[in-house]
Amino acid sequence: MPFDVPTLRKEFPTLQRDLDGHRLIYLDSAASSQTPVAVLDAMDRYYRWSRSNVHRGVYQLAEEATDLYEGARTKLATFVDADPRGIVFTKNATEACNLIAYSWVRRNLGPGDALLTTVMEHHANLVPFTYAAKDLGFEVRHITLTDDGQLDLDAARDLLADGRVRFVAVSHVSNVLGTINDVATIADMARAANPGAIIHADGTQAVPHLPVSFRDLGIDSYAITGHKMLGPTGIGALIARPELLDSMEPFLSGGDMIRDVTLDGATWNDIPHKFEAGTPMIAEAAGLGAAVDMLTELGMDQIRAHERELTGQLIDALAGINDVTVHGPRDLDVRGGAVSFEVAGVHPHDVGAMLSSTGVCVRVGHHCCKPLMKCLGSNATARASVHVYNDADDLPPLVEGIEAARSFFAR
Amino acid sequence: MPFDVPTLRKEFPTLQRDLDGHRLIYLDSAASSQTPVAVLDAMDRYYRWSRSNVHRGVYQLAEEATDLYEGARTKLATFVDADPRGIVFTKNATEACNLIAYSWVRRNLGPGDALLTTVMEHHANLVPFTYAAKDLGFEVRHITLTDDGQLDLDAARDLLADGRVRFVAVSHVSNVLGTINDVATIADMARAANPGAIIHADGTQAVPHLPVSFRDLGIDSYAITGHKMLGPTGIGALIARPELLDSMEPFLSGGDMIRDVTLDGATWNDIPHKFEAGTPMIAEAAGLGAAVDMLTELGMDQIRAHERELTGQLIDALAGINDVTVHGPRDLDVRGGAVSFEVAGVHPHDVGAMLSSTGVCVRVGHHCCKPLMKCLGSNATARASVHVYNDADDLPPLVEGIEAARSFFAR
Amino acid sequence: MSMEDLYQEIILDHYRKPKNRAPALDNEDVHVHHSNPLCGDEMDLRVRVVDGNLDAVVFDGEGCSISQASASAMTQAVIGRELKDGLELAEDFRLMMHGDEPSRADDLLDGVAFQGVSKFPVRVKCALLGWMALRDAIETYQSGASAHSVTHDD
Amino acid sequence: MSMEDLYQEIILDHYRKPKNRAPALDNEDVHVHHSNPLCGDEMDLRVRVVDGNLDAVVFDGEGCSISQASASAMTQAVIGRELKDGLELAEDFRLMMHGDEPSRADDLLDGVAFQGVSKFPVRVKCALLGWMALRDAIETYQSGASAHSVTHDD
Ligand SMILES: Cc1ncc(COP(=O)(O)O)c(C=O)c1O
Ligand SMILES: Cc1ncc(COP(=O)(O)O)c(C=O)c1O
Repeated sequence: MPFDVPTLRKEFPTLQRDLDGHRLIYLDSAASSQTPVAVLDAMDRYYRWSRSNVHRGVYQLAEEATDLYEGARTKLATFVDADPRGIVFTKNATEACNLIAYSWVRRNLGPGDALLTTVMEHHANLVPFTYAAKDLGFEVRHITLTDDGQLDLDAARDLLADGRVRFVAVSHVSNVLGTINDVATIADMARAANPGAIIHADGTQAVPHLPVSFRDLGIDSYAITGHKMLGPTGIGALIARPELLDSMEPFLSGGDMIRDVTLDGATWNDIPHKFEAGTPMIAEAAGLGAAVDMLTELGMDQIRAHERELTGQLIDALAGINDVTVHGPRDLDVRGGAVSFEVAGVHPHDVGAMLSSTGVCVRVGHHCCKPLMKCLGSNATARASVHVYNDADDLPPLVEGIEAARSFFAR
Repeated sequence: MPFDVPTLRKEFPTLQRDLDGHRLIYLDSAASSQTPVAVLDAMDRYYRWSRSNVHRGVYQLAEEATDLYEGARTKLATFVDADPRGIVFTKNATEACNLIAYSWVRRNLGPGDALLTTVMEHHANLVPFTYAAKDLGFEVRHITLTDDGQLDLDAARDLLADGRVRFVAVSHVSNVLGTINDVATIADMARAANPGAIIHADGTQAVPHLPVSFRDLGIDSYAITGHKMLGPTGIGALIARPELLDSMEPFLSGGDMIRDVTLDGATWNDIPHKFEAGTPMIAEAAGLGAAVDMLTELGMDQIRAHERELTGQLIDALAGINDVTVHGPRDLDVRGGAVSFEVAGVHPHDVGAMLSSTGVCVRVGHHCCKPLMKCLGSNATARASVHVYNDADDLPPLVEGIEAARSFFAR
Repeated sequence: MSMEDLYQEIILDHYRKPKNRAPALDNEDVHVHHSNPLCGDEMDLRVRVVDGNLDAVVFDGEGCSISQASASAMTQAVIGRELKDGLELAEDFRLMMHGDEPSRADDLLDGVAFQGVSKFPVRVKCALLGWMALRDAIETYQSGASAHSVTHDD
Repeated sequence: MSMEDLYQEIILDHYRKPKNRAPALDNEDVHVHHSNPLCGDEMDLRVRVVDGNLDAVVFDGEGCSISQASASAMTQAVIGRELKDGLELAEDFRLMMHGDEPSRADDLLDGVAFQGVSKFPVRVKCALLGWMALRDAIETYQSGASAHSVTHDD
């Protein structure tokens, strides 16, 4: 049984807002999700009751704060089916991708090596690696797309064939096309070509919407971000195999990540602490823990089923408008709820502004995926994306707004 | 006129807590300060009213969120007397120190060069540089202490004399000794020896307690952290001369920090955005803005005057107990309100635990300053530190707790 | 955020029937190309100078209604002006976009209709695109060159 | 957090009058040095083995009351035991520190007084220091070596 969206919506304060007489219709969860009261309460409890720093405090507040923080790690580990020692908290998914880029890629790849990524990556899962390539002289290869916006696995096989690919960075779910990539198969292919290859996936758009088992994906590391999964801003995580983390040199250094420090050097703490330098995001971790609780309670299978159905309705509604092109796969089995579209003759900025005037929030632009935009032959698209609090009632205002933009801006 | 502490205390929810019948006496602000209701409200307003991502959104929520975020930057710039284009938000002070270590030190220093720091640095302002030295082979030199816990500027002059010091990392205020270092003079000395030297200071313990003008310090960069200045966890900043930032390559890369991205490379956005990759700490910035407002309203001169007097009383109270040694300068003009002490024959853990049993929160351990501990000939100390919400009423319970620990643990 | 603040009728007229929009210009003295990679706008501006005056100004490009309409209104406001005067008018428009009252409202002609755009920070750069291209074209001409390409920041 | 949970009278007795505390041991077979840089605790443990039994165990070091008292109680509980039995008892103590009921409460002697420490996560490693040193000493002996040095994590 799907959950009751109108009731659920009451848990999200910003959605109660009225914009010039229009109900706020939030279709931009792929950029950032709304935050439920339970998450705000969890952060508030920390600030109002246990406000102090974590680790090594001998007084009660400090022990409570440590329990909140480490408890969130355990919750997240259970949620994504990973080892808690493999959960490194970061400020966002971008930092998580940079962590693996600095601590593994930059310390292992050089001339003669290759890194494989895709043309659909978010800049977060692309630029840290091309930047490293520029400094270190390894080659970057890109998996291209099939006509329906999926990764071309035949092309991937060719790119892997010479065995020089030592690192793979691939998104689990595209924030523009919605495509759900078969990360496990790509990992198998990469290891078949080079058994030592490290596979990193960007799970930012997956974890909020699909049941995810890090163990079952069979990869080495995985980046996620809190603010897209009903959690607060300012927290994300790198999820990794503990053995990989153990073998890596630290990235950020400073307090809390050391075992011993002398004037000239330092020895590192155990994982995951070795990768968490400085005072961590304590309130944010407590908030993320509460977000994970809520997602678990709603049930990731139920969430996926609900969003799958709604995404189908969204695509049908958009595709039914004259002059509207929808990007990404039509097969709902391989796509999540981020739906990019274009209105012929109307610039996405104008579509977005028109929708905004009736309280409909969509994102317009390149969505931090400039190489993908180029593949689509486009400078920018509009994108509507759904989450647990959206339902079919949100679609008519979207369609009406687009129709209005068409007649308003038609030349 | 000093402000009214008992009234002010009501603004801090955790301080209202009662621990087994004892009033909570929080003397650990050097680890993390309490957070006032105004800061929690500012974050709540974002989450409950304008929850969305920043930058480039064409709808109203996104513009509000952007205003909150960029408004916080302006507030912080005014507060520390710096150019807003020189404010880079980070997750904490540790990340800020790593930023300058990766984007400047690691790209500029090598064999034959030297970096000057001090024996009193927090690991955050030391390990990123010794770690870089290990990778890149430059030399690290350390300013030693005078008998009263100040930096030995004669020693500093000698260390600078050969002109090979190209980077200086020094704390503005010590988190263990309380010493206020004369950063401006050290900067002058370093530039006299090598005009191109870059001077970086750790302002983490200064900005919450003293009036600070980044411009007047005459340095190049400065690290601070939100959670010690009445702000939330999960936010800090590197404050830097815009020209220095402009000349530096980015550190973290990904979304929002780029101008253009192709499959093989990227061009960078303008400062400060070039250094802020990914979704930023939006709620946290809003909270930090409110914290800055509160500090400004109380008046940094008043805060300093209040804490100066209270620190004097604290030192006198501690020094009056038998077998207690107080570390750091006695001259209140050159010291802030972090007071480390030791009780002969009683391990700091036992002092801390005993104090905790009557609601008094102090920190015990090495305070992330292992090299300094070694200089003090000690493995660990206890530390009481004050902030705006402390007053003389907090001292008798501290003294009684220490006395109790002495008689309880005396062998 | 009301549509009327942003999309005044004058703006829509310029968007629907742009003035001085053309892919080429006879006897052109300067051609500048401006782009904004972050929103994908592209603008070509061509200028012919006669006796120190902006004799002809044409634009071409791709972008949202605001950027296209603003460029159109710009050409009308500046054609026939001395180069220096064109620069001053561009500065007046720029300040207006940052919230100031325009000091030369009459000279901006339809350009004043864009005052409301200043309330929409994300769109300010759209309205400025044509004007910044003009400024660049004049400065390029003054420096003795004939072509220039600029990538704008967000 | 009550002082009584943590500092039971038995613990304080061991702290004030430690048993088997000595800087040296005649005919020692193994000497291990354990330190915890994060709280500065240092522990030297010396063991003499006779006929496969822990004939003598002495400790010396610096640290808080819990670490010193726990090491003292440990020596009393293990002297005279077979090496394997000593290892098992160390494991029982370790599990107790992580919240389990001790299965050999009687054999732990005064060691059971430390059960309350498990509620104070920061202090658990203090209580464990001596026991971990013992485990290391036995394993070092079994491996044929006579000295070992270990740095513990937080
Ligand atoms: C002097 C000093 N520098 C740097 C830091 C690091 O701050 P954060 O943990 O917020 O990164 C601290 C506090 O822990 C400090 O006291
Ligand atoms: C697919 C994908 N990866 C990575 C990111 C980066 O996440 P963050 O901005 O939280 O670092 C995003 C969102 O912006 C995304 O959609």
